[in-house]
Amino acid sequence: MSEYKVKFEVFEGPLDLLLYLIKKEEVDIYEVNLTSLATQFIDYIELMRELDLDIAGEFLVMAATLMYIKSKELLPVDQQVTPEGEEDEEDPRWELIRKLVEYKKFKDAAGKLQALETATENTFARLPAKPVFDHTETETRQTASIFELLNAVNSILKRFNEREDLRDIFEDKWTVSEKIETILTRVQTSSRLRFTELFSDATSRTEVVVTFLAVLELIRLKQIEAAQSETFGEIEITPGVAQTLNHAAELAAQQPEPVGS
Amino acid sequence: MELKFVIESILFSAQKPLSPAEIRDLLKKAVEFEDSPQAGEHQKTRLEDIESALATLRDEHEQAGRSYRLLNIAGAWQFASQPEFAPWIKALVGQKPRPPKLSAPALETLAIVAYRQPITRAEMEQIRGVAVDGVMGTLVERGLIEQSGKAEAPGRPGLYSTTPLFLEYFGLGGLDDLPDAEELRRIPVKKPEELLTVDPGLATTAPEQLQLAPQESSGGQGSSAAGKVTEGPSQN
Amino acid sequence: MELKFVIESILFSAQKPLSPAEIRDLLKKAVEFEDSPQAGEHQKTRLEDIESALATLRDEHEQAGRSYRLLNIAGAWQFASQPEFAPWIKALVGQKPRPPKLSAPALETLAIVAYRQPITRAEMEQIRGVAVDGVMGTLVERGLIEQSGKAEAPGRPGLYSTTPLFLEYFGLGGLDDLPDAEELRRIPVKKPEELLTVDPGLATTAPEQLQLAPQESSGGQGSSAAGKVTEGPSQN
Repeated sequence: MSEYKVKFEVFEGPLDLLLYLIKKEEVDIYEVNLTSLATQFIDYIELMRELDLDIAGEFLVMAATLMYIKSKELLPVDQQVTPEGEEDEEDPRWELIRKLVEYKKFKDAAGKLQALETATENTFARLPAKPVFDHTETETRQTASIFELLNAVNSILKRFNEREDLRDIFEDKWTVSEKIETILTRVQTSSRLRFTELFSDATSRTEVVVTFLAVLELIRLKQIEAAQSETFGEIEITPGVAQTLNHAAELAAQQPEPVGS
Repeated sequence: MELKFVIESILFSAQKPLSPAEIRDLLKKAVEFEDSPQAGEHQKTRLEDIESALATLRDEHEQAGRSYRLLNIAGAWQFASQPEFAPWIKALVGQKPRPPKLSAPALETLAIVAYRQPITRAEMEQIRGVAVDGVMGTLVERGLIEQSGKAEAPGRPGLYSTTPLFLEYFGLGGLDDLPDAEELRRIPVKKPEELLTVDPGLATTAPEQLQLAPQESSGGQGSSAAGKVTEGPSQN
Repeated sequence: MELKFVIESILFSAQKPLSPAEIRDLLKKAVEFEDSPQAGEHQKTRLEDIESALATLRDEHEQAGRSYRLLNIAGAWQFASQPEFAPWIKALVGQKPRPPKLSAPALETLAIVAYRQPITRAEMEQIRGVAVDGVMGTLVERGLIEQSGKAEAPGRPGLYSTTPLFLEYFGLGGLDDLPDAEELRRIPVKKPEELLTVDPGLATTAPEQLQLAPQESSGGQGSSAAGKVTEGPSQN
């Protein structure tokens, strides 16, 4: 008894039951024999009633419709009359088939949704561990810090001794501004330059220091960038953001502050 | 750095699904976090370029046929594993808490709303051929559908539509991703020509059934009607 | 399900790097989570097969050339994004490069303090060639330098030194770990009064060159570095 109940509950409604019957016949909805379908449908209703199951009103409406269709079809063709004003689109057979076709499409769609439901349940969004950045590592590796620059300058300075330096002060002809210009030209033409190359033709400590200050100034202005691929590796000088964005001209046009203290 | 790879790297590391607009904001913001020429490269990317890069990425990962995909779920993008690897990922992260699965009537009703929205309750019942009150309650309660307006009809019945949660629940990017969306939205059920001439010969096969009188819809509303329907004309 | 894809799916969803042994345990455990024939498929995989699948996966992802790789770090395997996408991933996780990165002038001033501490403001300005008020404020505020005493000089100006936080910030064990500390400490510094005598011409020469050093409006401290830059003999 409860077994039957379970079985009948499988049918969502009369259309569902009809689809089930059609499927059992293994025919296309459009080619179904409505008379035989009506008979089977009514048999089911009867069985449900005998089993004392609650029969939803919709089943009974459908049974009535089917019996009407059946009675019409039982008449020979020449006796089938189309009642006045009842055109093709109101043909109950067609109306039923149209409903069945439409319902079947949604039933199929529901099946696809069910497949999606299962797939989604088994789909796991990647939840990566929160990325962590080793601060000192990225900073020293990607952009050379002031310490690395100083370190580099310091080794260049070692080439010049103190005495030489004393002499140079008085004959020094280099200014930071000039060096800025020189470095910019070199960076623009070679696009990638080793830091030490900037000092390769320096003739005095002073020139090294002036060049270094020019480098610092250019870095600050984002005209160039100093980067080091590995700690204590060679520092490379490349055009900076401002250069890339072609802001050089704009910057050059700005009014300089008065010089001196 | 090619845009699509930048976007891919963002989604690869993201802790939650990201919309194209959120991706655009990240592309804009990157320079604040690293002062390098590369970081500024995609600062001014347009939304449609992000969307087309996302579509390219989705297709590439689809074609790569690996154990994961890039998915668009309700307009937000994320990497996710393919369903067939669920047993191992469950072993790794545990079962994911999920509401009970939807019943067949609920799925059917939901399908009708999904493809025909906005739709009234009466229209749903017409398609399903049964009342939908119970399942409607469930669907609204679970946040899968909601009333989205009122129909311009007598009594101004409520119109129902699916919610963003509906897309999420089924792993869909948008309503266009519904299976056979085009076909189902406007079902043009064509009436075949032969229909009217089906099986006239049947007129003689089952004479005993002739007693079954034509029934109008008035016949079936009473719960006691079942027996009468099979045996004779309606008593109403 | 091919073993390598199963392993891939596990690593793709894992929140931490996994060793081949941990992967083997997960392969064993999957059946407990889903009672399907597939789930048991790799239940008895040998460690060396896992290792060779991992190597295959690593090579495949290397060749795919996407924005991430499968990496073996100290015997544990994980997916990780390629370093060049760091700016965007930093923007994603909202990781400001520690409090905003120190500006070049701040770093410059900090370097001077680091190598020459304790040092007065006047001495710093003399080395840098520009006023340091702004950056000094920043450095003190960020706790990287602090006043450590007063100089035995007219007006008893404050002497500044680096703090323990400074060492931490740069990952240094102590001041002796500063690169070439010895050498740089000996770079001669001229006394401020010398400024007036050394190369005074520089202060006024080459106005056209100043156009190339337009730094002040963009954040300098109010006087140009250009004029005062020459090196002088140490007066110490």
